[in-house]
Amino acid sequence: MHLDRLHCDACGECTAACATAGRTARIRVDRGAGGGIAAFFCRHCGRPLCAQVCPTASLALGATGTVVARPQRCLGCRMCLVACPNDAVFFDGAGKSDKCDLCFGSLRGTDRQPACVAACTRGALRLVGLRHESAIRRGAAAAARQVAFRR
Amino acid sequence: MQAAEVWSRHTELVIMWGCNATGAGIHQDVCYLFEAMERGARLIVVDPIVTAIASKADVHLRPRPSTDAALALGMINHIVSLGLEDRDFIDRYTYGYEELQAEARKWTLERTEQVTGVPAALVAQVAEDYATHRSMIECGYGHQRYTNGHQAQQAIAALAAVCGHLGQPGAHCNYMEVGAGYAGLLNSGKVQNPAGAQIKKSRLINISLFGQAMREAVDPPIKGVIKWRGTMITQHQDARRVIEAVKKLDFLVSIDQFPYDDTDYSDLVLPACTMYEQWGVHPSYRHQYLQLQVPVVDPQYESMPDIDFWAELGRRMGYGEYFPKDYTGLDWLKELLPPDFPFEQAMHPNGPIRLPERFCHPIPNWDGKYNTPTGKIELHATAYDERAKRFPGEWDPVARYVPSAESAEGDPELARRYPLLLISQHPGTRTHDQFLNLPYIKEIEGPPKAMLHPDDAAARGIQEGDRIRIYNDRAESFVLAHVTRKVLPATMELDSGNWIREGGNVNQLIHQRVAGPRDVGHGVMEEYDFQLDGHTTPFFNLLVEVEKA
Amino acid sequence: MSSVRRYSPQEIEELVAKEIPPTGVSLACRSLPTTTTWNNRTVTVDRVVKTSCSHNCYDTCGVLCYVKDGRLLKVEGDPDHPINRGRMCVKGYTYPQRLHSPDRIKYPLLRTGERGEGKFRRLSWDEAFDWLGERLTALRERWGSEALAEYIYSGNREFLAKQISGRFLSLFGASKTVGSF
Amino acid sequence: MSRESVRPETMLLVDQSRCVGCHACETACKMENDVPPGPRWIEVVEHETLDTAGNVVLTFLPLNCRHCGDAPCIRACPTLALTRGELGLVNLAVERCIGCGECLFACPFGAPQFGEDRIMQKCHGCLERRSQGLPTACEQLCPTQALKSGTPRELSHHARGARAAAVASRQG
Amino acid sequence: MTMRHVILGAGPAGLAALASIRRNDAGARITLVSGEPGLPYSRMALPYYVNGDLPSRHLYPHPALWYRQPGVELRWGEPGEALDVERREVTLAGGERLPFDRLLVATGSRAQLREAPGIHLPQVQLLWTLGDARRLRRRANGASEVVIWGAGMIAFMTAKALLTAGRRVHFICRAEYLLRRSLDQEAAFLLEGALEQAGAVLHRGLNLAEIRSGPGRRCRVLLTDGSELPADLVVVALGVAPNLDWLDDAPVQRRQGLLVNERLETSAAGIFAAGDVAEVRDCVTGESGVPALWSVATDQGRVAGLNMTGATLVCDPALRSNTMVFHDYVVATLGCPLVRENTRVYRRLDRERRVYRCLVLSGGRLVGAILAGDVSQVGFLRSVIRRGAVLTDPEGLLGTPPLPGGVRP
Repeated sequence: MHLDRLHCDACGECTAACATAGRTARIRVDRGAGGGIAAFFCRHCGRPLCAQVCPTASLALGATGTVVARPQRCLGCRMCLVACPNDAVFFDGAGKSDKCDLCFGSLRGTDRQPACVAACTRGALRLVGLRHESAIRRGAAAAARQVAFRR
Repeated sequence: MQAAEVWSRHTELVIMWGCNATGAGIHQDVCYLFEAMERGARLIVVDPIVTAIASKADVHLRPRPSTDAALALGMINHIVSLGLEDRDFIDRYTYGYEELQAEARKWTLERTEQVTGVPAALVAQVAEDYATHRSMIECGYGHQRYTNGHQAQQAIAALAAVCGHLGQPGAHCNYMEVGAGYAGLLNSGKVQNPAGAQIKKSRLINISLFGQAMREAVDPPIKGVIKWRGTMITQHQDARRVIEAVKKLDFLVSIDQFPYDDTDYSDLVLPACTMYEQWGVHPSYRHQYLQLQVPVVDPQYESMPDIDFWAELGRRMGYGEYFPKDYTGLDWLKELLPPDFPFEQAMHPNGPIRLPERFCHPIPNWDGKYNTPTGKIELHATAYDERAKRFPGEWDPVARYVPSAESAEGDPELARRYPLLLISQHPGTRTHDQFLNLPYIKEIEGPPKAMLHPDDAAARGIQEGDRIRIYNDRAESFVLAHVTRKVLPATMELDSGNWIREGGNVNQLIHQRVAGPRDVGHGVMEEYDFQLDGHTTPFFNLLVEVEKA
Repeated sequence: MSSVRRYSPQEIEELVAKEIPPTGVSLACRSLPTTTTWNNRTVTVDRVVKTSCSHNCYDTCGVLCYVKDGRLLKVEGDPDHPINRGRMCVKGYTYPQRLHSPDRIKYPLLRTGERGEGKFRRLSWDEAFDWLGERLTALRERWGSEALAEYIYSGNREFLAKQISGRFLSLFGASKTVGSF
Repeated sequence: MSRESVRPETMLLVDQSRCVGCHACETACKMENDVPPGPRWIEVVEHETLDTAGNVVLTFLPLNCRHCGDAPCIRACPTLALTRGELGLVNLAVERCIGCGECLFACPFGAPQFGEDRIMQKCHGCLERRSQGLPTACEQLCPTQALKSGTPRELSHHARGARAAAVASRQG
Repeated sequence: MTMRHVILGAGPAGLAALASIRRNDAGARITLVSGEPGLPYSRMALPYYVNGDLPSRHLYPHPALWYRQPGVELRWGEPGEALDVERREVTLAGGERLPFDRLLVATGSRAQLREAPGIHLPQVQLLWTLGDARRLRRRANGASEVVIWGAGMIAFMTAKALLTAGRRVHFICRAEYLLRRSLDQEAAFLLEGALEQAGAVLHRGLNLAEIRSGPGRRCRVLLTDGSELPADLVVVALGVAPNLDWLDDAPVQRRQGLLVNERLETSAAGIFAAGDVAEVRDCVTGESGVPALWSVATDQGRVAGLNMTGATLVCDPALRSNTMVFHDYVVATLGCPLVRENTRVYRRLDRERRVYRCLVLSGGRLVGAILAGDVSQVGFLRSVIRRGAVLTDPEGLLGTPPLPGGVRP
């Protein structure tokens, strides 16, 4: 998941969309006093610090590359919250870890976007595959350097 | 071939005709060419498709496919009309110039533009520049891949002759002159027919029509094939009928490195070595340097070097005396190469060496000698007179533009059903079907794609990336569409070499026919004249239709 | 009249003598390296072998093969080769991956399924030669030696092995494949 | 951490007039560094465009990590896995990387690559080769000599030299 | 030749090392030695098992199958007894001698048991091992009065385990307030409020004098001020110390813990240390000490494992961070907030919402933080400390949710 900070104005639509299904919101984007944008959502890291530090292995990297929480194993000790550089772990009413799973359950197999991406008014929030993203950026970099040159 | 080190230092203008140098042979042409261009030489590329090398050219002529002969004749006519031809070179070194002039006179600039699609002003400017500068022509095979391929090449050579750009440093017409391998360096005859063995003359099979020969050869029919160092089904034309013929064989033996189409249909598949696992000698057909091949690593897994396979087979079939058991690759090389050949100079850790001029001179024809019946440049090819009588119109001693058999002009009725002409370029990342299965190459190329002009795509409702079906009477291929202006309208491009089992094979669509004279029957011949009897196969002589799959 | 000056034969001979290296003598002027870099580390290799590439593009590059522990570690162009001057192409550099590919045909295979099904069983080289020997003798008796044909082209365009197969086929009396693509 | 603006000691100059998009640098780099299929430390991007006369022209640009002087990726990395190494090259400490992708979103050239293990990998600038004075793998093995590595001083000297020679020969 | 690795201790550090050795060197032979019998469990989860929040099967981070990897041998219930550095051998309690090429000492801490009259009474116990937890769980359901001797992290965890409805828990707290080594006065006051609401009673500035077995199955705890507390159960929670006494005669440099270099290698080559036994440099103060923290242990375990397979990785200096959670009230500490010389402290206390946020800066850089009630941006602040970034607007950070743009990493 990637947030393009340039276009985002912290309107909070994504947080609202994420909280619709009766669960706690798992994404929060705030505008700091100095105008900077702080984005708290899970980057689904390749080697997640939260999973490394969780005493009961409640947080773990799933086969499909999403970091998934298993509340029944969670102690609520917040070690993951401290470890994660993006404060991307949220806690439900019962203090159990509840984090972004890219709307895993509802979207499996469909090409629909996760709720927050769909709700983003400015298209600043994009769900991207890291490998695919580098190819796109390289294409853009080459295009930007496009010079119709003659010898 | 004039050596690249020579022409790149002296030429002032290079025409790359039908040659995507970035596709094959990137190391020599492209690098020396850039050095020449950075020294001020100008580059003109003649290729219907926009290739990487065309993008570096000063002028890029994009003639309609198969109309190269018309373009060359148009240029000749323009040069002669301005009196820029080299009169005394023509008088001293050519034969039959008047007949050529008569033929060229028909090709006014307007007619040239109407047939080839290249603007008249551009043709005129290129012709004038070519005539008034020290100019090279680098020929590839692009323009030869049609049934009128031999005429196109003859017209281009005539263009060089008319301007006297032959045999001079920086001014020559380079085309495939087969190099030292066939110019006497290797005495293949002695090795293939050892002294003391009574070897009866056997019939000849032309490889361009191997599929047809397998189907139609009689007394005896072809019943056993040993296939190695080449692909019979993937790369042959009209693969479906080749497979029919293969099914009627008693046995088909394949010696290959990887499993693919051919091995699927074989009875016995033997593991082959790559070039780094065995001895070899490979003189180039473009430059004069030779580095003998020595085994670098042991044969991998249970693969056996080809020399050992054939020698062992020879011993098993009772010819032991001609295949001495203890012969190594070096011993065979000593038998194949001339006795005075400096082996240790040309072999690891030394080498490469330059071969003597008698095999391949860096500046051929520098002394004005041409090995033709008249000893001159034959604008009227006397060797073809006899054959011109047997095949009126198809074959003519003087370069002429004859529309390619399977093209809009050549077969209007077929063109109504299959309007698009499909060119199968040599991909830069593969040697036809080799390297296709390597992970690094697969990753660079992605799935097989065919290039389609935006107008043709729009007319058929095809967008970029759609899965499309390319078909004609012979077969169909499924590939992805790449909608681009790199191809001309009514022209398509699909790289050669895609395997049939992986999809996207183009050769299965091509009609099995020999370019040039028709005197090869159905592939079985008694005599074969290297210069006359059909040199290549019209791979681009192909009309297809395409639809969304 | 053409405005382009023409070199006389003597000038051309002098030009060739001046600009083209002498014939018949090794042009190698650098000693073969003993170490190379690999994965951002310097590694010593068992040997570096000078050979050439015999794929069917007309440049026949000079090649330096770096061999370590019996495996082809990497391939570079031969800097002393006047044509490719130390450089090769995208295909040449992938050779270690090709040579050591696990997908290579590892041992002789005999078809068990239908033609085109692609089902085979493993065979030893002796069994393969016996099988081929029987088929060749049977073919010669039933159809005559010209019923055998060789299909070869330029997958590996080197000339040596073709002469030896040519010797066997001419002794056997098989049909001869000629022409080119 | 103060804003870094040290010019890198070494850079890679791409001569677009010589690059013909043959991808040899990709396989050369992959062979040199045993990079599995998937991530491409250097990738040639082909672009179809029209030249001034309206003809279709292809341009090619090999893109790898540029080892920027003021690298946005160094600032973006939450676990300090990217640091300024020798010769001014941007060095990646693989064991610190958690694979979050922030560096990729910060990099305008899309240089960071992610393999099967989802941990970032990228062109390390052939530090070992350059410290021995050797050219980088892609530079040495590029068939058309389109890549040239060196310090900014060397590269501008090289580029100017080539330009001057071309102009001079055209007048000659 | 295949490397023989021996890992002493199956705590967070030991398990992390096993995983990274396996990933980096598939062919290695690894022997995992655990002092306690049975499948390795995570100690931090014990309190949640005691109060019934967590079913026992979730105590184990990895199922038994995970350990049955090729080349891995297990020795559970046999703590290490002696180390012979020259002959590179470890002798276990059962007398077995284990040769090793690389050794990781990750035996963690062990609870301290100070002598006091009556300390050996049946009602008195520790809460450190799974056995303690099972015993405590069995005995706690009948107990209505519990006394906890100690006021540190373990005492807090024990209280969390026992503070259920209808039970009073007494803290004997030598200092003025709970968790004196982690929290400052204000944060501790807020946390104590939450505890007291749930039935905790704090006895400040006192210590345990004696325990006498008292009426029936109960006992009586006498404090230094003479007062007396009836108790069904007494849990000793006086802190921990590195579990290194079995290494007393080994020629390995030690102070509080084993002295290790940046690559977590002790003074004896090939012998590494990680977790609560390793004395490392602190990220903020630079002083050498034993952080004894779960997150530090997992990171050190991972890096030590990689170094044992030949890597030469530098481990991040230990950044102390801890969290105390009681029902829904969360307190988090980062870095070294209690070091107060030449620092500027920014704090904001909101009694009604029981929110307290305190940032400690030194030379414009964040060196410590205590967040109580509202721990938003704690992860971000941790990476700000790690990075040593200059904070231009610390005031803004005290406010809840919005994060000021003032941070310039």
